[in-house]
Amino acid sequence: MQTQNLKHYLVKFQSVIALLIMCIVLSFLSDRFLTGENAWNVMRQISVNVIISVGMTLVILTGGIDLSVGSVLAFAGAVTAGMLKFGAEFTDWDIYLGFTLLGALIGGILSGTFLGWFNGITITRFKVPPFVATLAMLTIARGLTMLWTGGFPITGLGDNMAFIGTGWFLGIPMPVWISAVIVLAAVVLTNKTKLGRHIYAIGGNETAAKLSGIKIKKVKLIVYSIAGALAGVGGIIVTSRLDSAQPNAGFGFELDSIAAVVIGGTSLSGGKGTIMGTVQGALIIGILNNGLVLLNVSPFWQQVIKGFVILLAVVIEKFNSKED
Amino acid sequence: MQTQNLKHYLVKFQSVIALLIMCIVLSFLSDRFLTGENAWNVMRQISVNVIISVGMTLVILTGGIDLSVGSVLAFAGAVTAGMLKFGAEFTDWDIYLGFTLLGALIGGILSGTFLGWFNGITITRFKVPPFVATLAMLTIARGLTMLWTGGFPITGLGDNMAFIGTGWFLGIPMPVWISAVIVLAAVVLTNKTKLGRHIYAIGGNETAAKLSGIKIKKVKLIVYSIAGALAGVGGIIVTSRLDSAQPNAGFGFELDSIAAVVIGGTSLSGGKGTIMGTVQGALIIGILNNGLVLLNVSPFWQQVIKGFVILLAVVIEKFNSKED
Amino acid sequence: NNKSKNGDLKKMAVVISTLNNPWFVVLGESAAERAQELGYVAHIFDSQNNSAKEAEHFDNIIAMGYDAILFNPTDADGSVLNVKRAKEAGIPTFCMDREINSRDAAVTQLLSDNFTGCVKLGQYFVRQMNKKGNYVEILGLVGDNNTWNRSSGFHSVVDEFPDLVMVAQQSADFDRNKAMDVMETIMQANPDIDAVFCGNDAMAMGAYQAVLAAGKADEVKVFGFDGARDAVEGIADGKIEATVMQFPVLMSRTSAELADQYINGNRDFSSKTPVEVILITPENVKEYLPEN
Amino acid sequence: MEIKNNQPPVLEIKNVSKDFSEVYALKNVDMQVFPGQVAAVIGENGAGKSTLMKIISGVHLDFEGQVLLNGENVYFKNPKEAAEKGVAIIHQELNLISHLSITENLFLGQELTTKMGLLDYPKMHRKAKELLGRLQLDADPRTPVIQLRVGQQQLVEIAKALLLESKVLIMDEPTSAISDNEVELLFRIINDLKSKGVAIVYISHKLDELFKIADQFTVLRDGEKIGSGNMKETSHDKLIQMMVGRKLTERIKKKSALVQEEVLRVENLCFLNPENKNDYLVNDISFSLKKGEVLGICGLMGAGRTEVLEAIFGLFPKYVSGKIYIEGKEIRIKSVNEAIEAGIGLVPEDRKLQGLIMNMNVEKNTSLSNLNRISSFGFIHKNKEEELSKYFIKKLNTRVASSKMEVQKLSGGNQQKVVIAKWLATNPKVLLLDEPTRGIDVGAKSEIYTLINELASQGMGIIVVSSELTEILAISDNILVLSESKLTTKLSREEATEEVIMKAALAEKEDKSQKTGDGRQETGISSD
Ligand SMILES: Nc1ncnc2c1ncn2[C@@H]1O[C@H](COP(=O)(O)OP(=O)(O)OP(=O)(O)O)[C@@H](O)[C@H]1O
Ligand SMILES: Nc1ncnc2c1ncn2[C@@H]1O[C@H](COP(=O)(O)OP(=O)(O)OP(=O)(O)O)[C@@H](O)[C@H]1O
Ligand SMILES: [Mg+2]
Ligand SMILES: [Mg+2]
Repeated sequence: MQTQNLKHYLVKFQSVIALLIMCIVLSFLSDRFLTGENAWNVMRQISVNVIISVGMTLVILTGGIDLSVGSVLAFAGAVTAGMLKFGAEFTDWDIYLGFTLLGALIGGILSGTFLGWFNGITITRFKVPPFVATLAMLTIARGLTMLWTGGFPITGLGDNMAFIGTGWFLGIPMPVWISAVIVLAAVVLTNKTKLGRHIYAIGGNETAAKLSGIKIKKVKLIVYSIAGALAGVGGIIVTSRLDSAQPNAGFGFELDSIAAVVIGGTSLSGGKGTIMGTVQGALIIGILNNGLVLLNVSPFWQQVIKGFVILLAVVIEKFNSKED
Repeated sequence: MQTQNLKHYLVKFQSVIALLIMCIVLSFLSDRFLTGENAWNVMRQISVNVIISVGMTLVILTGGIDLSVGSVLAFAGAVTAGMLKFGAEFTDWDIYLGFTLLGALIGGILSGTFLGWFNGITITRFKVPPFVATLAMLTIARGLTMLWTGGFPITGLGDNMAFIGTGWFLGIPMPVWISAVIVLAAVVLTNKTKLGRHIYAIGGNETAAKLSGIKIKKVKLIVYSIAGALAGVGGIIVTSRLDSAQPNAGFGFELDSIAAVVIGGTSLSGGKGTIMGTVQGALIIGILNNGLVLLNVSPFWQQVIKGFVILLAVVIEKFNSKED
Repeated sequence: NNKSKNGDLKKMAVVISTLNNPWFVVLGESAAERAQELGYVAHIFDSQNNSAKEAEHFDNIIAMGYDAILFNPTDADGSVLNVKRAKEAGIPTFCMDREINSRDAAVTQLLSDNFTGCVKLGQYFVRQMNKKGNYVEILGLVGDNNTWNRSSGFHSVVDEFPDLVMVAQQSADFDRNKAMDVMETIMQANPDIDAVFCGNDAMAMGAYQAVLAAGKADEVKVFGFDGARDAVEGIADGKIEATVMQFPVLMSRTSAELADQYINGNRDFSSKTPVEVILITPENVKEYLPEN
Repeated sequence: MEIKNNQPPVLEIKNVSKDFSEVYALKNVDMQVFPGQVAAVIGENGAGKSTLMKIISGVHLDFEGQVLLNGENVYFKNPKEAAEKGVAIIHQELNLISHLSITENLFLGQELTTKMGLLDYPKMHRKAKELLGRLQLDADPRTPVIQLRVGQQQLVEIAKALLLESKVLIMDEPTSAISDNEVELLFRIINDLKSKGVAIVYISHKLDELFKIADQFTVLRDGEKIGSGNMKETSHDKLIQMMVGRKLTERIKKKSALVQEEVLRVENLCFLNPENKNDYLVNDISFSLKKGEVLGICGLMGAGRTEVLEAIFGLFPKYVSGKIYIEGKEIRIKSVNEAIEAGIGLVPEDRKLQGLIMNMNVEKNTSLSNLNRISSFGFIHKNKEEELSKYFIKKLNTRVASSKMEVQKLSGGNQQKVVIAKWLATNPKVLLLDEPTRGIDVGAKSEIYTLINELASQGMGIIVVSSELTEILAISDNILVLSESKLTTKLSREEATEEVIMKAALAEKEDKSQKTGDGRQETGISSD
């Protein structure tokens, strides 16, 4: 019973082990690695990936996937910046609406939520496979962003906006606060709420979930909307950090995000995985990126090494959890 | 019985319908669309996607995925070009090896095969999920390409090499010949051979396949190697067409390729789908790209329209096959 | 004196927008090379055309206490905050090739002016075309401001001539392969094209391959931008009509030298240091062939 | 025959029809269910029993006819609504989410929450524990159901329905995966529910069970109601005749054609538990099998019967030790392939998960383990393949529209025949059958028995694992009884009776509980 318990804990914290090994190796290789400053650095750098990966985790837990997060992020960032800077003008009615920062933020998040909801609709109502539906949204949202910005970045958003991405609060960077709150909320959502149970159930066995009276469509719609909303939050942070909404922001983020989720132990077929696993996955990727730069590895070699370390991290995890 | 048969045919050719609708609409919108010349144009343009998507189909049929095709393509192209142009020099032994075109081609394909085989090894022996294994290879192969080329294109490969990508034979462009031969071989492989049957069986139900005595690991290893080899062929064609091996060739090809497979009706969970479906999927994407440029749609709108047409194509297919 | 307080060599960071394009590889490598010649440790950071990635690099560079940054920004606006942060941390930044929209953030900006370069190219284009004909424009990444700087420089001249008709304007993402595909298709829709203007040389080479394959190499004039090696050779061989040479090596070596001067106490820099761009045509191509 | 009853029915079905794209699954079916009584629904595989139940419980929405609950016309839009109105169902297929815990599965869709809207785990665990106690399922409610064996999962499924405290409880083959021990337990629970006035609709292919528990019956054949009445007024044979529309030949006891030639010998077979190095799933088992012998293996749920077969079949070579001889020659089996080459075939326990590629057709499933034989240079001869499957369709009397039909569209019995055909096609010397008649109707069952006899008489050695004692007793020449992964008794057909077997099956268990001082009695064992 005793050894059983120990084993249980080892398995539970398997991905922490991969993480620890990485940290130990890195702190031997670079004395810069284990400094407080660098720690905040890493945390701030991964915060956007963590935020969108939380949404991605929920989506993947239901057995779906969301390839559109990067584009939705760009769109929401552009909407926020546009609203903040130019307001909304309806020339036909001679109406001009200015927005407060809060208004613009809400607008940005809502626009992300809307695109996520649209994903949900195509998936649940029109039965388009999630991969195709969100792949289509990947190009649609990118196109919309280009149309909205005309291909030019929107800049000069003011200090208040900049605070969200670059400010500190109680000694902790704002993006880290935001991602921490979102992670906490998602942990509660997945572990302690009905919706969370239903998400796992749908991913585990959709037929069984349906027969148990779970409203599959509604749950999926909510999940894709959440993913969109969180991509929106990510877009706001990216925009704020750069003081500029870039039309090609978030390019390729979907792969980083899915990588974080999968390295964190969530199964792509759904029903199995945790938010904290995803956070660890994002940490592994973030620390890896940080470490390779700290060690001044040449950019070409970085890619090769990064690939092998990701492989290694997953193999270590597997090895630990083999007994499962 | 009669109506049954009719229905059967309708379902069988469901994705052809989406294709037909697209062609009809386009030929009304542009008188240039339905010309023989443009037809060859489209076929030539999709040939590389068709070739790598054949490999992708096999991988997806086994229930896996291959995100590394684009990078492997770039690597194989660079290897071919490098061998052709510089040969292999072993300064330590004072040996210089020049390569014939054929030698270089074989070298390129073998290098692709090797990377694919490596994917297979990490997946089958180290039990890394295909998504992660090939994601790692995506960065590894890109890094290797950068290292091999130093970040510079290798150009000036000669007319013989150029013939592969730009030549015509019996009135048909060479890349179309090559892709046609590969498609044909793959159709035979999937429909007529033991290996093909085993691929479907593994994707359909891996446990049952194992209990039926199928060597899961071996089959997967072969399939990922084939995918790598075909990415290699694709790399050679791209290189030949441009008379230059670009280190960033094939960037983002994985999504195009998976899109072709999924739009072609192959299920991402494996066991269901056909090579011809994939060809149709690639055609849908290719015709769409071609049509939007022919109509000179603004690049911003192109992305939005492309997304919606892909959605529409899949919805039409679904609608037709509902009766199934 | 190139030693820092604890005796290590001083360090320069070279932040490059992307290493996925040989032009920038040259820019980055020659900057690093020159810095090393001057006795510094130099490291290259690849922003992968991603402003967020670039911001991460700046965080790391600041944390690691570099002494200067030789910077090729991803974006004129999106990169400003990064440079400001470095400035606050006491690290001077020298912009290369691409501009940032701030007069005082960077110590100086060494720029080859995309707009002006394309104005020159446009003027040559008009002359070669005898002020009339159908042409195609192939844009780079539509979300990239270089794309638009080049495009608007070109159009500021060419749009004055009503007989020069742009029959198609499409994007090929600065990619050789995509440019070839796009050009092939455009030629299907428009059989009589006289010229194509491409936002960089990679796309120009791709467009040339398409024109060549269609057997129209003699009819269609191809114009590029960058001064990439194969494009310059292409001009000498009569494949490409003209390109605009930027001098990445000159620009990056100069920026390393200026950074060295700054570290050694010189504070006298103007906010912009223009680096000449030169129109390359068959007349002057000999001087710029790689052999020379 | 009409059902006589003084009470009004709680549930009434009138004129219900249902078609699946032009194929009728039900035609004008009527049925009545009374409070405090068990109504049995019987019929061959594919007769439409499950379909009818799915209509009642709100799974299938488009059908013709009426469903009346307490005399009122009802139309459930989904299973949840049906449950809320008091109609609960235990589906034929297991419908559990494997990675969720027992508690989470039990409360799925009806979770208990605290005032803050968060899940109230302590309360749910408590209720779950209580319920599991009632079913004598000794498992922590926090255990993920994937760690339970099929039988235990079935019990969880039953518990899930009990939780609803419904007025009408539908049980679609609840006993197909559990052994006699648990069946007894279930019956006591059913009796308990009956006394509380709950109406139960009960589907089973095990007719003996029905005579024990049911009050009325309804027989379906090809989607039509053939008859109904009180159980007391009918007999085994009458029911069978109604179901299949013909008289079944009595179960043939095979002529003992035993030769002494040994085909398989197993010595000291051990199977180490991959998760626990101190535990054996199969502990030092030796036996031998003669040509033409049918060897039955029985034991309680979890006794390790499946593992014996899997160990022989080379599924877990890393964890298996011991010697295996085929026709006197020792062979080392390190993979399924080698087992097949050595002449062993395994018809696995779960045909859906382990036996068949559900979206492949009959032909391709049949040939899956035999592709070498029907191909040259790696190319499959399609006509040989078709021939092969047609031969077995005929030989096993498999009911299919064509050999090109996808197996997922076949009824359970016919699916099972396809799995058997796949292994017969490999021409095995030894055939291992794990629960070969699970969820199969009497007609198909007797056909499979006949087939087993026939194969044996042709000289094949056959091992059958089954949870049904009557089945084991009917077909085996010799019987092995396992208990707690050890072999406790070997019996010949003459020696074997249900009492002897049950006693042997419990041997180790009792031994253990005495040793550990755990006084908990294994209850519910009664043999009759
Ligand atoms: N979803 C479906 N689509 C098409 N046909 C179906 C479907 N479900 C059931 N059928 C068909 O309806 C008929 C009745 O099936 P049903 O499952 O009700 O049989 P059953 O009496 O429960 O058989 P068993 O004893 O094997 O469980 C069968 O012919 C079956 O093939
Ligand atoms: N998935 C599993 N996880 C943990 N233990 C298992 C698992 N499967 C089997 N076991 C263990 O193996 C033993 C034998 O199980 P097995 O399923 O072979 O029994 P069986 O006699 O075939 O019963 P059944 O009627 O369920 O098929 C059990 O005691 C159980 O402890
Ligand atoms: Mg049924
Ligand atoms: Mg068993």
